[in-house]
Amino acid sequence: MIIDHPLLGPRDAAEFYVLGDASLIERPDWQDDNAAAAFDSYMHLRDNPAGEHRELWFHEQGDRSWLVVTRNTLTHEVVKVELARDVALALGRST
Amino acid sequence: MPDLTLTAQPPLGGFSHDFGGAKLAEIADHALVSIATPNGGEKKLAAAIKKSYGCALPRPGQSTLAKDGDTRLLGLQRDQMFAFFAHDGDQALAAVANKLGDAGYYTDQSDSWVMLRLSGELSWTALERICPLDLHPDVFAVGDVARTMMEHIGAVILRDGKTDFVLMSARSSARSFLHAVETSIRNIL
Amino acid sequence: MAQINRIGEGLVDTSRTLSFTFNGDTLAGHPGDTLASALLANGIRFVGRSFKYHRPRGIFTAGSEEPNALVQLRTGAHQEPNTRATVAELFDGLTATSQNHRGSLKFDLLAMNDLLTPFLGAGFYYKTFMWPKSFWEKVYEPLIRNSAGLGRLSGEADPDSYDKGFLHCDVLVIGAGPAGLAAALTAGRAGARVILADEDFRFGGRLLAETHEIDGADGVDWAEQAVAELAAMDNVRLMSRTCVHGAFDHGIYGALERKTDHLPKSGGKPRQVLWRIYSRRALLCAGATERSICFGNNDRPGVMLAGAVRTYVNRFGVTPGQRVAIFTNNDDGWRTAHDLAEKGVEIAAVIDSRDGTPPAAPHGAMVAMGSAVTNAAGRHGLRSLTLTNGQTIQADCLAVSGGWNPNVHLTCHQRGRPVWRQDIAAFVPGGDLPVGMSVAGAAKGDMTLSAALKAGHGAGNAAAKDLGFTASRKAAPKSDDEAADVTAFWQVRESKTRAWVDQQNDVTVKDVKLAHQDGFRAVEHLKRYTTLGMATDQGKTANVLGLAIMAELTGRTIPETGTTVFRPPYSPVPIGAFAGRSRGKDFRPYRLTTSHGWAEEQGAVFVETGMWLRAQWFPQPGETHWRQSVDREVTRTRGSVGVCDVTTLGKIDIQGRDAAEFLNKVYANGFAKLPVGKTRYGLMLREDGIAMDDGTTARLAENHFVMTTTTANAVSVFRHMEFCRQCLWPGLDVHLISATEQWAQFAVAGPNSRKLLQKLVDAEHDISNEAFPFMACAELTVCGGTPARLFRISFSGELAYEIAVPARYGDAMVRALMAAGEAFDVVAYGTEALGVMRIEKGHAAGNELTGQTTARDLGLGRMVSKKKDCIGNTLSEREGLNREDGLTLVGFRPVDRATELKAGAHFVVKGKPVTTENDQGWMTSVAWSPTLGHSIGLGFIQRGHDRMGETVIAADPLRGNDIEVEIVSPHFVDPEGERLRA
Amino acid sequence: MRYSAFRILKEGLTGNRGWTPVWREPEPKPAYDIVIVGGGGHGLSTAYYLAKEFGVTNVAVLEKGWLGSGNIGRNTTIIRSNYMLPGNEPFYEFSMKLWEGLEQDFNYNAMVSQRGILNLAHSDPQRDGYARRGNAMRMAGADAVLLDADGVRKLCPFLDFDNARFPIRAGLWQPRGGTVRHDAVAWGYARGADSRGIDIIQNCEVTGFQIKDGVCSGVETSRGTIAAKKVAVCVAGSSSHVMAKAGMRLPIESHVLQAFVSEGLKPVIPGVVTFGAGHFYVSQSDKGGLVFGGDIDGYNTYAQRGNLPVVEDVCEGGMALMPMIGRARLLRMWGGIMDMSMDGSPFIDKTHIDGLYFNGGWCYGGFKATPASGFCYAHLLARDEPHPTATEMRLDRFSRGRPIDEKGMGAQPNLH
Repeated sequence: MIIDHPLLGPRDAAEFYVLGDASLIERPDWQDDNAAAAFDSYMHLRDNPAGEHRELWFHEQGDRSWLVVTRNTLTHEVVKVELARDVALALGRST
Repeated sequence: MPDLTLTAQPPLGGFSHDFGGAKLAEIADHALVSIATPNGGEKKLAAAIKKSYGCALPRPGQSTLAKDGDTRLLGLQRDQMFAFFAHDGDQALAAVANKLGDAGYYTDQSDSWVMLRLSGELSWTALERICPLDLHPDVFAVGDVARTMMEHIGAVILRDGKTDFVLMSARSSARSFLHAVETSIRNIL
Repeated sequence: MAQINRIGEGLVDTSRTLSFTFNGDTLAGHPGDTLASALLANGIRFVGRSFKYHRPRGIFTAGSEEPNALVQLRTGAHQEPNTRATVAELFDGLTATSQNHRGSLKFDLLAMNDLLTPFLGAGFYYKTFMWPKSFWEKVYEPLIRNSAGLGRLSGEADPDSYDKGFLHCDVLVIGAGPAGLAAALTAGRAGARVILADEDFRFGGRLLAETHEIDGADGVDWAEQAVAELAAMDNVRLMSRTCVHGAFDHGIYGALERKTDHLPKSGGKPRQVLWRIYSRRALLCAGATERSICFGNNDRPGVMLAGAVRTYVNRFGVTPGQRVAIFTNNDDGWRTAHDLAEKGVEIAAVIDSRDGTPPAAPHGAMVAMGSAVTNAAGRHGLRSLTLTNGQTIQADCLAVSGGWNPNVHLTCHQRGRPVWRQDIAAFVPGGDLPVGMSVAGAAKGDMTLSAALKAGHGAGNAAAKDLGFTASRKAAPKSDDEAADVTAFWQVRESKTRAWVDQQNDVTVKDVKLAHQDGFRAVEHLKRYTTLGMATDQGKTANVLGLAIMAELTGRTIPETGTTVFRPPYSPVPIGAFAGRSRGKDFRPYRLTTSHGWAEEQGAVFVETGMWLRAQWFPQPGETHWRQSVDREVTRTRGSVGVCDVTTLGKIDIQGRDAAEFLNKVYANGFAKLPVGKTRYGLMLREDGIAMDDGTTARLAENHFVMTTTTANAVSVFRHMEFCRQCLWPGLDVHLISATEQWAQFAVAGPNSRKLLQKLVDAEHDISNEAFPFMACAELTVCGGTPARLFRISFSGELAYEIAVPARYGDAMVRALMAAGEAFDVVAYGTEALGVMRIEKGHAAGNELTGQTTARDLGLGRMVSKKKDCIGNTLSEREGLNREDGLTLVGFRPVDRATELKAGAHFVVKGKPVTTENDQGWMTSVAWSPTLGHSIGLGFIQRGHDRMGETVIAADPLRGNDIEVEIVSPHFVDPEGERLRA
Repeated sequence: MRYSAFRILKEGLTGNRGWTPVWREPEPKPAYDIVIVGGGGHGLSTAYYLAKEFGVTNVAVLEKGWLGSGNIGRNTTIIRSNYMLPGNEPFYEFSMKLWEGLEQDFNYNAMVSQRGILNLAHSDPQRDGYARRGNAMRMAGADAVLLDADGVRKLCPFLDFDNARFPIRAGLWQPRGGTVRHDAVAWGYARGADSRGIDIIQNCEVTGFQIKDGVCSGVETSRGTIAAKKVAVCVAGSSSHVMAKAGMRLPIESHVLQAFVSEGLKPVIPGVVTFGAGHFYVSQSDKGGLVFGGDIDGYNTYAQRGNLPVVEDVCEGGMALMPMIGRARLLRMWGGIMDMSMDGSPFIDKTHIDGLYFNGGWCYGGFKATPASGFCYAHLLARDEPHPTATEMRLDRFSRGRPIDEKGMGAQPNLH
């Protein structure tokens, strides 16, 4: 597979490490009343869609950036590639 | 008490060999210092670099050559670059820090890498065997730099001349990396 | 033996003669021959045995689809099983032997299987061999396995080398027949970067086998000119002997280039190269494969595909027989008759299953329309044929054509399905091609030469245009439209005897019927039940026949019946080629510490630790057992001072305004308030609350930390911290870079470690206990100005330091340490002694940090701060991870001190049976403690902390010794930690 | 029809005219006591044991494609019970015992071949880990032998002992491990279930569940609605996809595991061998092909195909371990969709929806579990309580903090 890196252009997927669902960016607040349940589903439950899937790829043998790759799990077509840091900031994550 | 002054040793003891059409030689006289951009400090760092090196911040995948014609800034990450310059001794980090002050965060990487220069017309055919990147002269231009993997070894490749490549990999795997590049050359001769 | 069937030049160089052997007989051929053409030239038709019935088999095709003519090529360690004689290039000294017979090829003991046919039908083995139960492994299976397989591996390591590589192009053209050449020409002329690959050793495809004309010239000459023009373009790469075998995601293709297989010796160069070709567009011009017709004994040596017969006659100047008959259901078959007659070969008859007026027949040839062959006679080679009207015809070769199947394989490698075209009675590529791929020529169903040329020409231009190149105006090459009418005809019903569908696997029409009878009617069931299409040719000549016959049986149409899934590789690829250089010591790179050379000089024994090689111990003269060395290293370290290279520990340089806050989040214990100049032990959890890694982190400056990780987790910890930095807390100003390789780091441990270091650390730096207490750290200089970092940390439990210098000084530093240590009888110690001392001290390491244990299990529960947010904090509170009867890490010692503990033993309460129900934990690490003079161990056991002094059984059924052990504190040595503060 | 050597003889002599279909092709009835979703190995064995062990025969197995078209038809046929954790090992040993009597039990030769499985260790910690595992196996009644390097050499002299990057230090040998003809398992169970009156309905895709007030009363299918007192899902790689129709999210990701077979070769490899310093395991089929595989590709996918990096990684492991296979040709590569769970262990459990049951999360270990999975699922369906060997295989084990994590990789499916 080829991941079209937003900064570096097309790179072989073999340079990357795949973590899984991009929802892992949305780490719950440890002080929520239902933090335990929130962390449980955050850590353990997945949509695992047959179709478009947003997932986290780490360019380990490259620029060490975490990417959010939107990829079709039926065809492997890569629809979109974003820098995870930008996605996280857009989600309001900061410190 | 014997004299305990420590003498430096390059990872490959200064390896050099001309295979005919491709020359491979260890680079032992260069330093490498990483420069990280503090969050929100890009402008300040860019200014400092313009001032002291007379060149721009490199974009990831590219490098910029300082006006001294020696120091090359390699754009390896969005918020991190490597300064690659001729240097002898242990003061590489200071050499950069003195120029740029508190505009960036610096880490000496000179000893982290083994550096090889591969030059000659056959460089491309040899690299075909280990480098996954498209190195076609029109695609990977002089000054382009990339981090990738060759024969299971993390590597940095820089094209700094018409038929010149600088190959770097972790110092600890220097021997294996040399073996991989050498084999690639021998296999195509 | 003379080349009795060599009737002309063809495209072989008859001016030079090559000598080769088959089953020991020395034979002659010429450059340009394949092994098959040379065998035929020498009049050899019988070359092998089939898989199941051991039927005599000959040469059936002239390409990689060959099901029958498989041989063992070369000898000794170079022996190569199942090589298709039809693609093996002849070289001087080639040796080949036939396969799959017990006794000689002619007198094969297992040929008797053929007589048992009625009982060995499809899937017979599923219905028997069940009684008595024990007989399967002991009797039946050995019998079956004895007759399993075809060729034989040498059993020796493959002596040849292989290589891999990466290629990039705009347009990959797969197949260099008329369509492929035309496509490459247009794409190349337009300026695109083109790769043209063909599995044959000569470009031209069918043009080499036919007598076509293109643009008024001989087809072969046209191909030569095209190749010459392409070779002159520097944007075109020509790759013959290269089979593109797989279409993978995003335009990546797998290809195998045969570099030295056509030479007597590889000359030290890689035998083959596995290429990954990155293409923006791919044009599949793979042509078509002819198929047979099912009639009685259609597997006899001498029965051959009609197109293959033409190949041998036209390209190789060899006639497969002296008196040849043709059996066809299409016009193409007739070309064979004409080409043979042209070359003066006697045509026994042309039998056409179609009714109506025959096409023009060669002079004097008998013609039978609306007829068919019911049986072929001649056990070791065809002698005669019987027709539906009972007529018998003498012939030593029968050319069969059941029509052509486009080579759609690569179009289906991403689960695309081909579609049926009734007019050519064949499957053609469906709509769902791999992204970037298009198909031209016979592979697409363009069954005439002119159509193929036009399609290739157009496809090349289209691909180039598509990529922004300007197509050249040059017109497409022209040729006449030859006749190519075909009427589907699968089997001769009048045949009384067995008719083969899959020749290699011996699947007959009867077997297909039996599968239908047993209910295995889905095409996948048919394949799996009868093994149709599972031979080395993947059913290239068989599958369509089989499913067509199943369609007839079920009354479904062929498209309704469908095909099985086409999978890579198109042609089999040696496992060695996929492995490339990664074998033996080159399987993975070595990582060596800077003291490696020095350690070699000391005669150290090394051990693999991940990718690293580390000194395990340093044997001294007179030491005969590793334990002696390790005991000495431990005793002298604890007694005076020892030095150990700990460079392999991961080191991460952490800088930024928020570095402290960041560490506070990734570590379970607090780091915000760590003072500059101090080091702290840190425990890292996974988000699920399980212990992930531990190490020490030093604060060199307000915004500058250096973290150490375990050797094993250096990479994953770095990745994890980048995840935290970029994805979880992108607002923090913190920057990471690995410094593992930058510093050569040595542990200096033992009561005299300070004294030793004081000899090396430059005078201006005070490292006295007061100035530089336990857990202190500093950047200083050693040996007269060399920059260094000193950490006062201890893994051994002794007064100890870790000193780091830039890696270039690593070798010098270890020598300096040993020299400066002479006065104290310093000892170099390896990972074994390191391990012994950490067990004596009760430190957890790899065997304890299994990814299954919590901080609580490790006895570090108190370190997990509940006052802050940190990775793993919340989920570590889950009930199951905080059970009353949870595991805790404690020490163990044998009640009988003389006995030796074993890691991996499980703990059971005394008197209880050794079963899963009574399993209370296990021994993680053991060591012989020279300090205590007996074996000690660490382990996890339920409620360990409350059971100090209790005696339990360390059960080890695996090694058959259950021993009594006492639960004790894990800190065997200096539990109060006085030494390390001294 | 009873199969036997005699039967083959008789049919052979009478032109093989007497054979009848191995299973019927029935039309779905409007209602069943139990509807099993998924006609793969686990679904068919569940049906078989429901009928044979628990006397429940008013059962339908719904398969969207052809019978056995799932992972039962595309795995590497290995059986073993060399697990470590108490939540797993008794279950897999139970499965092994069922394998051992299976063929006589369902009168179909699935070629259960106990030629042994050898896991190689290349370091002391790895050997210690195998010792811990081997003892756990023995404590659960399984067989296990810890071999030193010489013991391994005696068993497999063809391995690379002298030039290895990661020398072989030890091996964990389970003599009762081995291989089984995978397709035949599906066919045997189907035949056994069918002959006991269970309807196996092919080309029948479940498109939805009938759920009202937290109770499931049937399924909607491509061939109409079918009512059922209990609906039992076991669809492996499609688990998330199917259970989503019931509004459930699972601790599962779907990944592709590739497998490979070489051209037929005369026998060279005795049993099953697995490399401990890379991703490679291999056995040799009774037809002579080397059947081998390695690690999953690592990215979520429902496409039954993989990519080159893993093909190369597997072959590199193969050459590192047994350099004699260099000239053996890889004939065919394929991929199956694995229901990779968060701890690498499976689920056999009720859901929070009454009447809806779930069996999945088998990762790439589903084949060896086929008999026990079916038996335990049948037990749960018939008795509404878990089988004693499957008490830990619950859906809520993560929230309770009781994962069954053999590898210690944590909640990241592609690491298991």
